[in-house]
Amino acid sequence: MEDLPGLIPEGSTVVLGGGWFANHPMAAVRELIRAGRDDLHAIALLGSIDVDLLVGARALRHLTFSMVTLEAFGLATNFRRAVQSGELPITEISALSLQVALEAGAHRVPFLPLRGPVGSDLVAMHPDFYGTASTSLGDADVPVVKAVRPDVALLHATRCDALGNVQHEGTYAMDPELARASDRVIVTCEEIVPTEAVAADASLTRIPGLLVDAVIEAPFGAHPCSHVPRYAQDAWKLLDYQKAALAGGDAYDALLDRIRGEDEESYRERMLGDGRGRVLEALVEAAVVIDEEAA
Amino acid sequence: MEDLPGLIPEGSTVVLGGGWFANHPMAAVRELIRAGRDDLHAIALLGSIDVDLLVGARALRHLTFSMVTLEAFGLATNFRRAVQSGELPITEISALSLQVALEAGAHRVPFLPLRGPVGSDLVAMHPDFYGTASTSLGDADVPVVKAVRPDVALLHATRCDALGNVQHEGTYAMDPELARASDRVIVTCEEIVPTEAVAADASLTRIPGLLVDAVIEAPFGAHPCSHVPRYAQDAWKLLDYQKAALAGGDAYDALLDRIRGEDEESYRERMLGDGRGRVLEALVEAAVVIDEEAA
Amino acid sequence: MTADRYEIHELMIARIAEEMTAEGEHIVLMGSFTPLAYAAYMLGKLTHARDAWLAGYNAVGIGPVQLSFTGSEAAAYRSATSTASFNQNGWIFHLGTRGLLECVSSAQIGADGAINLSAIGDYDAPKVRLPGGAGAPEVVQNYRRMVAYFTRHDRRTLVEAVDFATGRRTPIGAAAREELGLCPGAVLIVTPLAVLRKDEDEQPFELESVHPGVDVETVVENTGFELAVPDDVPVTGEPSARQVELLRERIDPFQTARFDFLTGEERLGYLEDLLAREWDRAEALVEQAAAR
Amino acid sequence: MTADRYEIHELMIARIAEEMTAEGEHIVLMGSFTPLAYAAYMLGKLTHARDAWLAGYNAVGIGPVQLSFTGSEAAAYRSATSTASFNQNGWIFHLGTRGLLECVSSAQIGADGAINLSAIGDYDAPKVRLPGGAGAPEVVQNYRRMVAYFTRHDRRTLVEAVDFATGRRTPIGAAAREELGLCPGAVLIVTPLAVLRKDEDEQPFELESVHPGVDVETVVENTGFELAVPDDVPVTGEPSARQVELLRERIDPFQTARFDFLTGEERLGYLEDLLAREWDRAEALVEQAAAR
Repeated sequence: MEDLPGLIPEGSTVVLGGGWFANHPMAAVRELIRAGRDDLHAIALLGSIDVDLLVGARALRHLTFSMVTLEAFGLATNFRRAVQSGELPITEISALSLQVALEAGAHRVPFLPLRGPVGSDLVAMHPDFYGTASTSLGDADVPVVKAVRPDVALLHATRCDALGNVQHEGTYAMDPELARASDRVIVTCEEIVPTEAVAADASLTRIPGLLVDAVIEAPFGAHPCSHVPRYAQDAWKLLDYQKAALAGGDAYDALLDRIRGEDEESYRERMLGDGRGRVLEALVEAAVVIDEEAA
Repeated sequence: MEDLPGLIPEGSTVVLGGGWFANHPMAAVRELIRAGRDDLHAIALLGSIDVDLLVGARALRHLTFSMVTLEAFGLATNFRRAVQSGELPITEISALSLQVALEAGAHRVPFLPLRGPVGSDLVAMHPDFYGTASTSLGDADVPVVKAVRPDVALLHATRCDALGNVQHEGTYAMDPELARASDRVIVTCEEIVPTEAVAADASLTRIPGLLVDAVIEAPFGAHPCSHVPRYAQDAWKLLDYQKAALAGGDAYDALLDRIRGEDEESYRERMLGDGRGRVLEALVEAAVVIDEEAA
Repeated sequence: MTADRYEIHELMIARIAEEMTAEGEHIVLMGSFTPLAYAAYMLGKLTHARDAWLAGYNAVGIGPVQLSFTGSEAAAYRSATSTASFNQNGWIFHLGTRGLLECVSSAQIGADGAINLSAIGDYDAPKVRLPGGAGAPEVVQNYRRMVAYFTRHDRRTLVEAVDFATGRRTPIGAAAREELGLCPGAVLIVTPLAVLRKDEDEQPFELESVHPGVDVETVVENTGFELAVPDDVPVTGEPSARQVELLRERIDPFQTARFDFLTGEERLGYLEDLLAREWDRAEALVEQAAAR
Repeated sequence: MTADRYEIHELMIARIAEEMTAEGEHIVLMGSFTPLAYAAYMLGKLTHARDAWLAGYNAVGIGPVQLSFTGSEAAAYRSATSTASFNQNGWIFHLGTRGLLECVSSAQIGADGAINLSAIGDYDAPKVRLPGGAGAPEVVQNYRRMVAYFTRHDRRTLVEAVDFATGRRTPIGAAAREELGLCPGAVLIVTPLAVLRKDEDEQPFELESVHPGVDVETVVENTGFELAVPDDVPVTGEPSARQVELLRERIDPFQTARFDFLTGEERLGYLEDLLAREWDRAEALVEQAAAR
């Protein structure tokens, strides 16, 4: 785990897996903060605490995103402050267009057409990203987006094997496309298993190993985000986070200092000791699908 | 099953699922022949006996394809004769380009760029399909292919539920993309199961039910092609087929008459009775993965 | 049978749920956090739109899930009949022609139906930097129905022109949309006071209905853009007793959909309360397991 | 240790297998029926390229599979570590930059490396309508290595110009390819007589090696295009005893790779024989199961 930051060259553009409060690569994010990084260009499709923490720790020199929010907990405090102050340069791109741009990168084509967000002010704002195409087939003015190829994809998964095969049981967002688009793919996972265990349910493999450069075991590696069906989001620790971010100053510095002063194992003890981890697992079990017949 | 041809409007463009000798929708093909169809434009990505039988029964008015072959059994006899005689108008498109064109149809975009077959004579032959694009982003002369949107996709699967969810355990070729590209999607399957059985392994669902218009139970519905892991290709019946096709005339007419004179249940009895079906199933089990350690 | 008592968010949910239909080839997706909209989707699925297709996260063909901060995601996967990556869902549903109903909740909406999820004030030096629109810019354009809902109806929210158009459905007129191969469908605004709708690009929003006890004047006064008011303004239908019961007992027992109606100060306390109940439920399960 | 006895197809397989490397980000796919090539892929995977990635059908990351008409597909899925649709594999492997080695077996190959899988004679009124190229037109262009193999080496197969270029790798020169973002790599021809290679667009194919016992003159005489012959032509390496043993006992016990060397008349009989052995193996399993 401590070797992870060394796999990400200085100044890299790093795309983060997961979405909303689901399955962001939080152990990797913490490790980047521990390494004191301040040089990264992050790409976040649907960012939350992953982005806010990187911004709060001043790890980013640029952010490309479609949304950053702490949802019920409020606006993403550090993100908001840093953009309002002009400290963090941003590129805001609508989510579907960003997805398609990353897919273009994955396909090794320079652009892809899509039924784009023609009414959005973002289009005119980014003429180097949102374009139009005409073809010898008679098409004119078809909306297209420019390919995006990140240097590094940082993802979290349920299990990997030594060959780099990556399985997610729950939310995988667009992690497969991020792996295809990026030059280097680093995956943390709840557990590393023998290849036979992967082959036993090959349809759960979201990313084939030949696209993956490093796999690192990181139990509860998405915490405080969710990794369904293993554990739910830790809404209580998210609330603590937001309170510290809103307080800012010493309170937030103390939060960062605690992360910097421990490793992932100590982090898990601090956050999930005393049976808290088991309750997060039980929350998955407690979730209710409404019986349509009975309702 | 007998209602299947009625779901395919006169003159439809019908794309066939599966590839090589794997998982073509053969029961559906036979049913079209029984209905005496002679009006179809077939699209075959990697065709074999599915196409040769439709051509032999004069069911097609046009064929778009990247390959039609009986592989070890030889050239596809009826296909070859019908093209050589000029009886069957064809459009030959390289496989990856045809795949991408169908994906463009699925994405509801007019074209897609790809690293195309620039050295192929097929490109100059079909300027209305293989084109080039330029964009406001600075791209010029990027190879693109025109979207293809078939009227009907005809697919075979392992199991479906009443909601139209489609699961394949083995070869699914590009059936998911065919379903997305086509206006109407008709799926035959080895068995229809309750929705709970589908939900129990949702990662095997290759096509979500909202894309599917009809599901029809057809055990051994890919025969004589394979439906792994249920049954292997019936190479013996494929050989019989090729002998009849090579003989032509009365021998091939007799083959067609037998198909026309029976329903699928009788077909299964004739082809798979006396335990032959069990041997085809055993062939899957008999397949050998070479032990790398021992070798 | 109309409910004897209901809260305003329940009326809004019931009105939005009317837009849920069971059109076979269309789907409704749970995307960014909009609990009131989720409640409407589930209500439709449990009542008049039983055949509707729902999706959330990477789970497709999900059942109606009980809303909770920590459980909705798990319930989605448990009930899913298939899964797909965001990109696949993006192409087929969001960017294709199969999206049925998209609800957005933005900071502002303009007379032209544009929504602002990006910034209050100057985009480059914003007074408030908002979260961004996620997929809303493409989705409001491509879905069959767009509903913008707001937990307050005032001239700061319903404005003549938004500070920044994160997304804008254009064109809005059905004929113009169909000519471009886009699904037809109006822009609907649902607020605690009324329902507004815009069917044509060149026509202003029209007052479709006012909620019980709200007078037309109040709506006009609190709307920052021109509003066409018919001679006879209908009253928005009230939720039925059954709808309210489903919402309170089945769909949203933790009352997540009330959340957006609270002020910033109230929110964290309400959230702590609500989360305490979710925690207790999970802890009880752990204790049960330990007891076995 | 060189094998005492081997058949010519075994030498060809061993030579093609040399092109198999274990480059981490590259993959070899089993596509249209080319059993000799499949045997080479498996031989590489079992010897010097143990880390190589293989795929077949929708199965990715497969183990080395025993070749048979009725079993290869099942073995591919049984050993797969993931699955993907043809389109996904198309984008990532075939049209991307991750394809390692593509073997084609066409009716003709030209002096420029073009292959004909479409028609002998006039395309619109062909003397022989061939199967078509499947994905070869894109694949010979985008893969790192292209090998065309033939079971006969004559002037009807190796021709000055093909009747129709179903596919053509262009450009061929490494520098020109890299400038276009294409993987560099020569065009290789492997026949029962020799190995030819073309590294530059403006240079003819060069005789890389002749097989043991074949003289250079025979190769030149039977080649329908100009061939550059170095002063000293090496002899193709012979397969080792271990390679031949692996091929005969593990990889291809049914001898499917010999198949293409038979004349049309011999084929169906050979096939019947071979299939009888596959049937017996399966029937024995059914009987065993019945006996249990």
